[in-house]
Amino acid sequence: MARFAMVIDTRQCVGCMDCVVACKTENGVPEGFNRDWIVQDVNGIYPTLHMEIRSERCNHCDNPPCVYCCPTGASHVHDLGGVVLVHHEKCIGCKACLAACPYDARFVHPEGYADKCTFCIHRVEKGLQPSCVAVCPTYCMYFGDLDDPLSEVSLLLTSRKYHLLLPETGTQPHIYYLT
Amino acid sequence: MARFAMVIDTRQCVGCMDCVVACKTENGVPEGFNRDWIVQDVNGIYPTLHMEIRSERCNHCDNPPCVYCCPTGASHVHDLGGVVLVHHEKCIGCKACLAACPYDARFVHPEGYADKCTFCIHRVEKGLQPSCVAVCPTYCMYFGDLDDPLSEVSLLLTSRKYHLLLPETGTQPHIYYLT
Amino acid sequence: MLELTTTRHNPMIDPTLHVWGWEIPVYLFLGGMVAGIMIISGYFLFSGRHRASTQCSCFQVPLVGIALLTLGMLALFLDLEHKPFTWRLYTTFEIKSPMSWGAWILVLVYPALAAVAALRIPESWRIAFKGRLARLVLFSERIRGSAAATKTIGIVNMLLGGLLGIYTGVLLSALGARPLWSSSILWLLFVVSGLSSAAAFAHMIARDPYERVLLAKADNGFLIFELFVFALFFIGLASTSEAHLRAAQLLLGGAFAPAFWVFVIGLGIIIPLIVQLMAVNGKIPHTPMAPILVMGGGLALRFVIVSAGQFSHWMNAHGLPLPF
Amino acid sequence: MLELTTTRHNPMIDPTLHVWGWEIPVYLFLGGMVAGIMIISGYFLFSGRHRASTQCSCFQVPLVGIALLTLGMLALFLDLEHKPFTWRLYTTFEIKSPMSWGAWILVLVYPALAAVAALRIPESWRIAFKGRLARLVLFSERIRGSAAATKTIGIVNMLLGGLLGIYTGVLLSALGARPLWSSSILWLLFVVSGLSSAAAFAHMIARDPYERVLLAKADNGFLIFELFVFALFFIGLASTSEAHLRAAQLLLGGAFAPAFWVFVIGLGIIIPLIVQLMAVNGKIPHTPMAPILVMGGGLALRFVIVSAGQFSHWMNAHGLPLPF
Repeated sequence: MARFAMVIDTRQCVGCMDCVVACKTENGVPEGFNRDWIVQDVNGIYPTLHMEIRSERCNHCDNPPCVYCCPTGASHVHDLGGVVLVHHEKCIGCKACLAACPYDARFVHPEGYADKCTFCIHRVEKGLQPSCVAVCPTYCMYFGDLDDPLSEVSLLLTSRKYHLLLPETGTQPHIYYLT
Repeated sequence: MARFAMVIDTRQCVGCMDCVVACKTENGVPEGFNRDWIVQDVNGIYPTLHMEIRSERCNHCDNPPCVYCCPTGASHVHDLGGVVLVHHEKCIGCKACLAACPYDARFVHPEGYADKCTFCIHRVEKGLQPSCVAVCPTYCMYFGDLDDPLSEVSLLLTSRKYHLLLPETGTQPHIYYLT
Repeated sequence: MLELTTTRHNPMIDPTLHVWGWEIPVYLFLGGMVAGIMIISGYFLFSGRHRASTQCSCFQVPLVGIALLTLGMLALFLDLEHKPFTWRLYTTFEIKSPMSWGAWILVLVYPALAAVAALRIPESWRIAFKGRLARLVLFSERIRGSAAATKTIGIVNMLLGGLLGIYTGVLLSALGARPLWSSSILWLLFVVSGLSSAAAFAHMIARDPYERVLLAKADNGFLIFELFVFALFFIGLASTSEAHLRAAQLLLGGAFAPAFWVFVIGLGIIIPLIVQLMAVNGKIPHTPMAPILVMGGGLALRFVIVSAGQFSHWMNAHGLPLPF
Repeated sequence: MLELTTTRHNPMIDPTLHVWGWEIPVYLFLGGMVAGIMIISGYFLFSGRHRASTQCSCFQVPLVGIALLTLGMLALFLDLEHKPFTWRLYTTFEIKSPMSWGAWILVLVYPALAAVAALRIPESWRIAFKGRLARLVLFSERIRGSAAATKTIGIVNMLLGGLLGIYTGVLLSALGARPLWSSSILWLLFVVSGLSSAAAFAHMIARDPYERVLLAKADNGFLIFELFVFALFFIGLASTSEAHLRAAQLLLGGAFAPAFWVFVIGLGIIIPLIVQLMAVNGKIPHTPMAPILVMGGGLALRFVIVSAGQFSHWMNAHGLPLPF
C-alpha cells in the first residue's frame, strides 16, 4: 500500500505562487477560487521577526473530519495513497465538510459541489507528479510515498526538522513543512 | 506594577543541575522532592535528532488553574509580580491544585501542604535574584519584570525567538525558553 | 505580533468561515422546537394526561410540529448548494456522519408525529371533508381507546424527539475544527432550549387552564435549567484549551456578546422567566409576550451559536502570547 | 521518536500523576448516589407519591443517604494530606473553586436529607426511645400533614440533589490539565449514574410492590440514558483535540479498556439492564443481583474516570506524529 504525502521546504520557498498558477491551470479551478495558496507567516516582535513562506493545500489527513461528517459518502478516501477526494455526483453541497476542515482547504465549486486539492491524482496515476510540485522553480516541493522508507519524502523526514499544521486537532495531516 | 518572569536560554543551558541543587539548598526542599528540575527533550528520527535542555519549574501563570481550583484560598497570586504562592496554614492538602497544573509543578510537602517554586520571593523582595538564576554557571537564566520594557527579560524577548510550555492549555505561563 | 498574508480569498471561507447563513440556524431552531413538541406531547400521552382533558394540547401541537418541521427542512434544502443530488442522502447511511443520522431520523419523525396527530381528527376537517374521513375517524377512535397504543405512541415520540433534539446539537459539536462548537454539552443546550420553546408555544395556545399553568411552570423549569447548562457550557469551554477559552470569550465579551447577552439571555430567558413566574403566581395574567420572547430567544441562540462558531478557530491559540 | 529524560521523581506525580487513590472515587460515587437519593425521594414528595403508599421508599432512603454521605465525607477526609486545617474550608467561599462550592453544598444537604427523614420517625426508634421522641413525632406528623411543606421539602431536595450531583462531575471537569476530565458532559454522566445507583438501591429495598416496579423501570431508563451519555461523552472528546481523542482512547482501547468495558459497561449497565428488563416484563422475579451490579458499575465508573483521568495528559499531543 502507498501513503502519499508532500514535503515542502520552507527554507527554499520564495512564495512565487507558481504552484498556485499551475494548479489552477491543470485543474481548471474557477476564477476567484484556490485549491492551493501561499501563506506568509510572520512571527516575533520588531525588530526580531521570523518569516515562513508556506504553500498550503488540503492535508489529506489520516483522520479526515471532512470524510467523517459527509452524509452521502461523497467525501471519501481514495484507494490509492490515502488521498481524500469528492465524488461530485454524490455531493449535495451541505458544506459540513467545509466547516469540518480546520485548514479551511475546501470550497464550494460554482457548480455546487465541494471541491479541493486532489494531489493531482489523475497525474499521479499516470506516474507524473502533482502539477504544483512539477512546476516549482526552487525545487522546494516533494511528493511521494511514506510507506516506502527509501522514497525521497521519507528520507527528507528522517534527515530534516519539520512541523505540521494544527497537529493538536488530531487530524494527522500529511503535508510536512521542513524548517 | 511588576510582572515577574524568567527567560531561559536553551542554547546555553548544559543541564548541569546547579539550579536544582541551589533551589533545594536555598528552600530546604525535602529529600525526594523537586521544586525545579531538568528536562532533556529529544525529538526527531535517527540520525537527525534535536535536543533541548530545559530548566523547568512552576510557570507562575497569568491564568493559574491551581489558584482557581483551591477551595480555601491557600493558593493565591502574590501582590508583588504576579507570583503564585501557597499559604501553608490555609492548605488542607486536597491535591486539587496538583491535578489542575498541566506542568505537574506542584507536590505535597511531607508536612502535608502543597508546595512549589516561589520564584524565591523572599530573595526577590530583598533585591536578590532567585537562587537558581543566581548560581547558573552558564548565565543562561534571566529573571526580571516584564512590565518594564527596558528590563533584561523584556529586551531578550524582543530580540530572540522563544517558546512557552503548553500554551494551548490557556494558562499563559511566564517561563520563556529562548531557542 | 502575528501577521498572516494569504493570496487566498475563497468565497464563504475568507476572511472567516461563513458557509452557513440564516437557513441552518432557522432549521436548527425549528428542529429543536419540534423535538420539544414531540417530547412534551409524547409525555402527555405516556402519562395519560390526554384522558384528563379533551383539550389536551397534545392533540393540537403535533400538526403544528409537522408544519414547522417541513418549514425547517425547506430551509435546510435552500441551504444545499447541489440541490439536484439531495436524494443521495437516502441511498446510503454513513454511521460517522451526524447529518446522515439526522436525515434518517427525520424519516421516522414524520410518521411518529402523524400518529399523534391522527389520535384526534380536528372537527373542522370532519366538516370540510364530510363523510370522506369516516374511516380515518374510526381508526383514530380505536387507537385512542387503547391505553397500550397511546402509551406506545407516547414513548416513541419521546425517544424520537430526544434523538432529533440531540442530533441538532451533535451536528455542530462533531465539527471539532470550530472550538465553540466542540463542546460535548451543546446537544443538551439545544434539547433544553427546544423544550422551552415547545412548552412556551403549547402554553400560548393551550385551551385547558390547568394545562396552561402546568406548561408555564414546566417552561420556567426549562429556562432555569437552561441557565445552568449555559454556565456548565462555559465552564467546560474555559477548562478545555486556549482555543476553546477564546471561543467562549466570543460570546461572553467579544464580538457576539451584545447579541448573546441581550437576545439570548436577557430577552430570551431572564425577562420571560420573570413574567412567567409572576403569571403562575397569579400576580399578572398569562400573556403571549413571554412565550414569544422564549421562542425568539431560542432562534437567537441558534443564530449566535452558528455565527460565532464559524468565527471561532484554532489559529487564535497559535499566536504566541505577548509578554507585555 | 520522543524521549524525555527528567531528574524529577516527585511522589504522586512521577512517572504519571496519581494524587487520588481509592478515597476520591468512593467519595464521588457515594456523593452521586446520595444526589440520586435526594432527587428520587424529593420527586416522590413533590409528586405526592408518599401519600399513595405508607411504605414509600422516600421514608426509608434519606436516613441511608445521611449514612452514605457521612461515609463519603469520611473517605474525602482520609484523602486530605493536611487534616488539621480542614476547617479552613469553612472560613471562606472561593467562587471559582468547585471544591469550595461542594463544601458549602454539603452543609445544606444534611438538613435537607434530615428534613425528609424527619417526615416519618421509624417505629423502632419510637419504641427504643420510648416517650422521649414524643415532641419530634408530633412535629413530624404536623409537617407530613401539610401538603405545602412536603412539596417544598421535595423541591429543595431535588434542587440540592441536582447541585450535589453536578458538583461531583464539575470537580473533575474543571481541571483542564487532564484531557479525559475536561469534558463539559462529565457532570451529566455522574448525575445519571448517581440516579441509576439510587434507583437501584431504592428498588432493592422497596417494600411497596408497585413502587418496586416503578423504580426498576426508572432505573432501566437511567441506564439506557447513561449509554447515550457515554456515546456523547466520547463523540465530544474525539472532536475536541488530539489530546482529548487520545484520552478517550485510554478507555475505549487503551490501558483502561478492560476495566471500562467489563465493569462499567458490561457488568454495570448491560447485564443488569437485561435482567431488570426481564424482571419488569414478568419473565423472571426481581432479584437484588441487578441493583448490586448497577451500584458496582457506578463505583467502577468513578474508579476508571479518576484513574484514567490522572493518566491522561497534554504531552501526548506534543510528540510529532510518526510519518511511518
